[in-house]
Amino acid sequence: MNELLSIGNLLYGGAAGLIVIGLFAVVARRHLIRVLLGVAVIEAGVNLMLVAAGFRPGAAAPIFDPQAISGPMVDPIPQALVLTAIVIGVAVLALGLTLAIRIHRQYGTLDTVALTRIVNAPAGSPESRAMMQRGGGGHES
Amino acid sequence: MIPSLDLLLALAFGNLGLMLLAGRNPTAGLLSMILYALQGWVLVMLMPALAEGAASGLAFQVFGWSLSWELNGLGWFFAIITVGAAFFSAWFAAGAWGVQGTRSPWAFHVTLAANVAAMLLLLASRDLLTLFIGWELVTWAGYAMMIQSGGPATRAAYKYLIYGVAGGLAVLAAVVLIQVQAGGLGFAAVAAWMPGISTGMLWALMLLLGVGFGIKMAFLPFHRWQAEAYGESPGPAAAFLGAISSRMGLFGLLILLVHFIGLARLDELLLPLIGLDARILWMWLSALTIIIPTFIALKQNDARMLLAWHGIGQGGYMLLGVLVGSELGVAGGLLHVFNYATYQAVLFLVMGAVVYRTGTAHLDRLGGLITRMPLSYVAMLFAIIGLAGLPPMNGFVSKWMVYKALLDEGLPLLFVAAVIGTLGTILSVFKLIHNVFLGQLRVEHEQIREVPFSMWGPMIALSLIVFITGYMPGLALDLVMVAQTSLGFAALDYHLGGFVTDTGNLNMLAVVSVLLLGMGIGAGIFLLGGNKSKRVHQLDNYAGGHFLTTEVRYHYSHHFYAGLLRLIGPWYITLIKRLEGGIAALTDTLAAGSDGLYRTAYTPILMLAATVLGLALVL
Amino acid sequence: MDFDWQHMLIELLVMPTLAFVVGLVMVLMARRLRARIERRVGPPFWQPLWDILKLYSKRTQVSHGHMHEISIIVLLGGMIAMEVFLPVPGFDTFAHHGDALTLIYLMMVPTLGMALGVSACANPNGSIGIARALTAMLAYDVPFIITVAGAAMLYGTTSLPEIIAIQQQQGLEGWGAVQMPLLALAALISMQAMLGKEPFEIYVAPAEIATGPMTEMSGKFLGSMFIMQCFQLYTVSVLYTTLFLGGGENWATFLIKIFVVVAIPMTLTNIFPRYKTEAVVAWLWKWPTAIALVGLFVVMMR
Amino acid sequence: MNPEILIALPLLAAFLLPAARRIDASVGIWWGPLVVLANLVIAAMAWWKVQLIGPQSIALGGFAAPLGIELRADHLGLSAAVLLNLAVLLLWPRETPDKARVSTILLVLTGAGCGLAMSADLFNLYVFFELVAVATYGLAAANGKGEALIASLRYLILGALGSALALLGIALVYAKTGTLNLTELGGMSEALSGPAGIGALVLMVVGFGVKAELFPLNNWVPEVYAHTESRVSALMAGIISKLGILVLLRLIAEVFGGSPGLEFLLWVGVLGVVTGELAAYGAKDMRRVLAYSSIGQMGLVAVALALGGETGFIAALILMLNHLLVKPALFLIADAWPGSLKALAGKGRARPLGAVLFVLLALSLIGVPPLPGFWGKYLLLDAIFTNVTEGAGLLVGLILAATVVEAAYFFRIAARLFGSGEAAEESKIPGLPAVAALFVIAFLALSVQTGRVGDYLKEVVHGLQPQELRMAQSDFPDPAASVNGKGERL
Repeated sequence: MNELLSIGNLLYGGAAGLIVIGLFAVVARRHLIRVLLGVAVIEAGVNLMLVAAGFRPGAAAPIFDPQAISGPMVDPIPQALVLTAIVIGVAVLALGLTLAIRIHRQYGTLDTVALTRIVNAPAGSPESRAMMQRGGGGHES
Repeated sequence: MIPSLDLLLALAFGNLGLMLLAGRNPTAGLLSMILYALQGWVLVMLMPALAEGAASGLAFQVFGWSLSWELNGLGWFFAIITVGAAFFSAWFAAGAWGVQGTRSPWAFHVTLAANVAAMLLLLASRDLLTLFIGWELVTWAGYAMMIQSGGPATRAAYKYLIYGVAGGLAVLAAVVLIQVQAGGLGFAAVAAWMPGISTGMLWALMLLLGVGFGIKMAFLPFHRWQAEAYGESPGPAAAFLGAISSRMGLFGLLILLVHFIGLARLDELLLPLIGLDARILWMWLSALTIIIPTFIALKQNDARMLLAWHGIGQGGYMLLGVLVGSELGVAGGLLHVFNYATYQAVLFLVMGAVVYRTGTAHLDRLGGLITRMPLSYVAMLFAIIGLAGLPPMNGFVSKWMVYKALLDEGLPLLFVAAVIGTLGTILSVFKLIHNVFLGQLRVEHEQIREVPFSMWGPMIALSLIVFITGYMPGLALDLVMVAQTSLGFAALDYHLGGFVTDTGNLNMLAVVSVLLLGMGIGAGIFLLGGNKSKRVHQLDNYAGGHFLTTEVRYHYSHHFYAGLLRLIGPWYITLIKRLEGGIAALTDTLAAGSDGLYRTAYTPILMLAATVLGLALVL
Repeated sequence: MDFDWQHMLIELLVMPTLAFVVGLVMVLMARRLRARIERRVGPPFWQPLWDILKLYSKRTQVSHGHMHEISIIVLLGGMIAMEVFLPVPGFDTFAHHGDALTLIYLMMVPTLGMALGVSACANPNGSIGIARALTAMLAYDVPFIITVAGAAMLYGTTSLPEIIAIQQQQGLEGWGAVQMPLLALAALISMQAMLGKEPFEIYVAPAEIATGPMTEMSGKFLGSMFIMQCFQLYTVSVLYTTLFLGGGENWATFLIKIFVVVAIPMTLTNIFPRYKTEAVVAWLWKWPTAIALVGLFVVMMR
Repeated sequence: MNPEILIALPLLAAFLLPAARRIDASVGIWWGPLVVLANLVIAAMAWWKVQLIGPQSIALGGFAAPLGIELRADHLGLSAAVLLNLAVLLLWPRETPDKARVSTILLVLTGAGCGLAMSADLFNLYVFFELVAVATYGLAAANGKGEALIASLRYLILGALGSALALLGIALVYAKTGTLNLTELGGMSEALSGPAGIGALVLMVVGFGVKAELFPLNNWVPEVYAHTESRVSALMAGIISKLGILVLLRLIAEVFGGSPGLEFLLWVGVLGVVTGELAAYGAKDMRRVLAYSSIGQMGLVAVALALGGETGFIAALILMLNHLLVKPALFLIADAWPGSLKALAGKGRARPLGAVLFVLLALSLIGVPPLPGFWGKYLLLDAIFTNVTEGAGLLVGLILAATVVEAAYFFRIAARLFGSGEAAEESKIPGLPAVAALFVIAFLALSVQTGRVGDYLKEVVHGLQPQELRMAQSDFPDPAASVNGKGERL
């Protein structure tokens, strides 16, 4: 019982939970902001997983301090990796949200299905034109 | 300059380059004729060197494979026919036809040169890789030739292309399989490796290569592309394609069945359940290839389509003859390649001339042209007798050899099948000449003239070859023997006029002489005996009490063999046609499905599915 | 093969002449037979010849162009060549230069000649007749070819003199008709059609002036057709005799055999009505072909 | 000159650009191309140095390989770097509202791409890959059109999700082995042969496969290519997709050779070929046809990679090289014929040169000898028959059937181009953009010199992981090999 609830397993379980939640949002939601947030949640989960991979029970923080090197240290590499990954994740998320804003300005919707229809419509077809007009109206108001 | 294969290829590719640059020039046709004649000369000069193989200095090194070329007797025989067909086609296109009759003489000359060059490269291959390269070049060059006139030809060529690519890829798969298994691709190495392989492997290779080569030859059941593709090509292009192009498939099949597998091994390959061996299977497929397209030809309403369907049928005789395996049969099959090329070229050229003058090849819209285009008529008459395989033309000799070989080897049913094909041919070629040249001349055709020399010249010259090689088959058999010995068969015993065998002789010198003499006697009786005949106008004719005027369409051409077709009409099987349509429909459906797959709104769902499936698959 | 020029020249001249004469007598016999069955007297002995001479000497000779005339020449030439290549007692030099296959294909040359001539006349009735004739050819040649294949298998050769020699060596038992009765029967039926006799005579249509190949044939053109008929009767009967009745040991037996052979269809012809073209094809592809195929299998089983 | 400059220079330039732009507005126009040109020269020099002295390893920041970050300046990396710089320079986008911003994006792309090409460390690969990805999202939206924005966002979601999965895979590898250096990982293949290792491979294939246009991670491809400028489509289809493959190539060649997880890649590749070609057959406008065809081609590359061995890798490389030269040229030539395929009738007669070259390039994609695409397909089939023990027939059948479909749609287009159309344009201009001409010339050079390029590719493959492949040279088919030596393989 104790082993099952050890901190390592908790971390892994939490990571898996986050990933599943994120996947659900990504796969089942039509709203693009939610999908983007889902991606962010997955990234958080994966990062947690990475950190967990470097975890040693009872080890010290991997700070290079001559006085402190007595016991084992937590593996520092995953933490370095996670830092980078978080930065990248934020950048991607920001870019995605920027795009989402611009799309919403132009079309007035962030519904995946509607947007798919626009992007797959043949050039100059009535459908794409109609969407453009409606989107334009939304922008003015 | 010492003739060598290099010189031949240099001439062929030089011609291609020259036509690319100067194909629009009015003298281009003449120029290419000279170059084809030179190629023919080089080929003749190469003849003594063939026993060891005339190698080319051309060599490439790609990915560890060395590509080089070498001409042997079999390739040489086909090359002679190729260059000859190209020469006469170029002649036909050199004058008025090329200048006025075609959308682009440049396209014709370039594609013809490309075809010849590609075929020579194919025929000079000495390993499977060069063979495949040549094979694909021939396919694409043929495609280029077919599309030049646009319109319905494009659709036909498209169909050809699909078949051709599929066949080419089957060949490719077999080539790679052989390379991986045998470790080498040289013809000799492969032939040495073949006897050791398992039966299943042999079937697989035979199926792949057989399908690949068979498609080019329009072998049953892959026959549906050819007629349209050849028929819709412009006159001389159709003549060239019809005469030789699909024989490249025969060339491949000969290498596969005779050189690689060997007829003896074919006999040992038993089909499961039925107990037939592979050789008999191939022979019956050949026989069906003779019969079915011939009877499809019978119901065609366009002269060129009719001829093209016969072209498919005649291919069956060639393979059938070679598969008999006796000296007579092999020589007959190979001789038929030559003979067929001569008369088929004439027929397409004549129809090219007719189209040039009248603008149509539709068998219901012509008639009576004999008075306006007598030379074309004579050329066609010679050629259809050849195609029908009647004495005194050359088609009779090669067919006789095939029939005789079949009977000698104890295969009377195949013999009967082959003769039925000939009977059908007689019916349909008669329909052709009747509807085009005989009967009533139409008003709109009353003013047309015979085509100029540049067009009737090649027709008449070729039809004389049809007659002379019928009179003296020994002349053509000299060429055939080069190929026959190169294929590993013993040479046939023959003389200038034909053959003396234990079981029956043929002496065309005697047959044709007697026939000519008989006609002399007949002419004596008919022309000298009785009163002199008086020429009447075509409208001065029995009409059951009616007056005939120019408005009356008095030519019986539509639905020519009405009775026969009423009877055999239901026998035309559309199974393969439906199969073809089914495959096309299936592809369309799958294509729409795939397209839809990529248009899914929830993009990540597929990714998730793939990941889960992938993990499930491997863990 | 030695080239005995004199003998060959004689053969070349004598054989067609003989064939013509015999053919004339056969025509006479046919007409007399028919007359007897119809309780008439029938024509006098010289009537067939007189018919031809009369047609040749008509004042109006209508020609429809060069091809019309050339085709008659081709027709006669093909017939003459055919006669030369038939093996008859004493004259088989040329028969050694060809074989059964050559002869079968030579037999198609006059047909083609006639077809060309008729079509050159630009009369649809003639063309219809030719279309029917060629259809009929397709019909009767199928069983016929099977019988030839059977004979070739049985005797192991396609050389006609050889076939005769083999049959005569073995006597009556060696005759093709005895050895392969089914094939002989099938060949007899296709011979009936080959000669254009009832019930297969729709393509000749002798009873209707306005239809059939003869529509525009008059004067010496028609006369030449009559000549051709003589040759045809002779050729077919000789070929049948050669394949199935042991050929001619000498002229006496030879003549008897060929007249008997001709007499069979000439008699049968009077008791049949006429088939339509499709029916001709259907019937010939059904019964004689089936019989011939069975016969061929019997031969192959030996 | 040190290869790390290849990474540093463009990235630095990218960060300096916004500042430099303040000084003079025209900087935004010439700054980017100039830096990439300089980078190209450096890359070429570095490439030449590798030619002379062979591959070398560079430790960044002075730490030795296991701890520090390793860059590997080998044949593959530097060839890719040269080609990337060249392609970026040639295919610099023109239709953009903001030239400076695109310059920044492209500079980031170049620097990150060079880094990706030379990384010898999994995490480094990931970081550079992400940088390339971000640049690509920006590039896809660069023309500012609404559809392009949507396509870009959809691409971004897919890409971000993929990256997360790839990172998960990397985490698995690290948890299993404790290192991320490729050379070290190469020595631990038994540690990675278990389920965790295979799972990691699958996750990384999925993650990196998004960029490599692998099935079914590629539904962004048609929409992005259809709505960006043709140059951007050309750039993405031509070189950026190859960067994704490059990562997989390094992983497979150096770490995961022979792993059962490759079967996943194999079937992903086959399905990509089949669905890509079929979808292209069903597509109704030119851009989508080319995009789907790209999917098919990358599927072929994936199959070749999955088969591995020297033949497989060379097949992958030659197919990539072929596609790299052909597809951009096709996109640029097809620029003249936008919109529906039905409108193409007779258009080829107005631009005969463009149309003829279109056909020629298509022939190479189909794999017609003696064009380079043929050798790629030939080697691919060779690898299949050599390496696949069961189901080789099915595999070959599927690939060849897809090739027939490929020929069918390309020549439907060709037939339309040369067929009769109502209004052939009045001008008889050649219809060949200059840049496309350069690609075509390079393509023709490749066609003529396939033999030499093949030799070089062999060297590239040998440079990947010296220990294993140099010993196993016999994988390469030798025409002179004995008959029985290979008889039992299949």
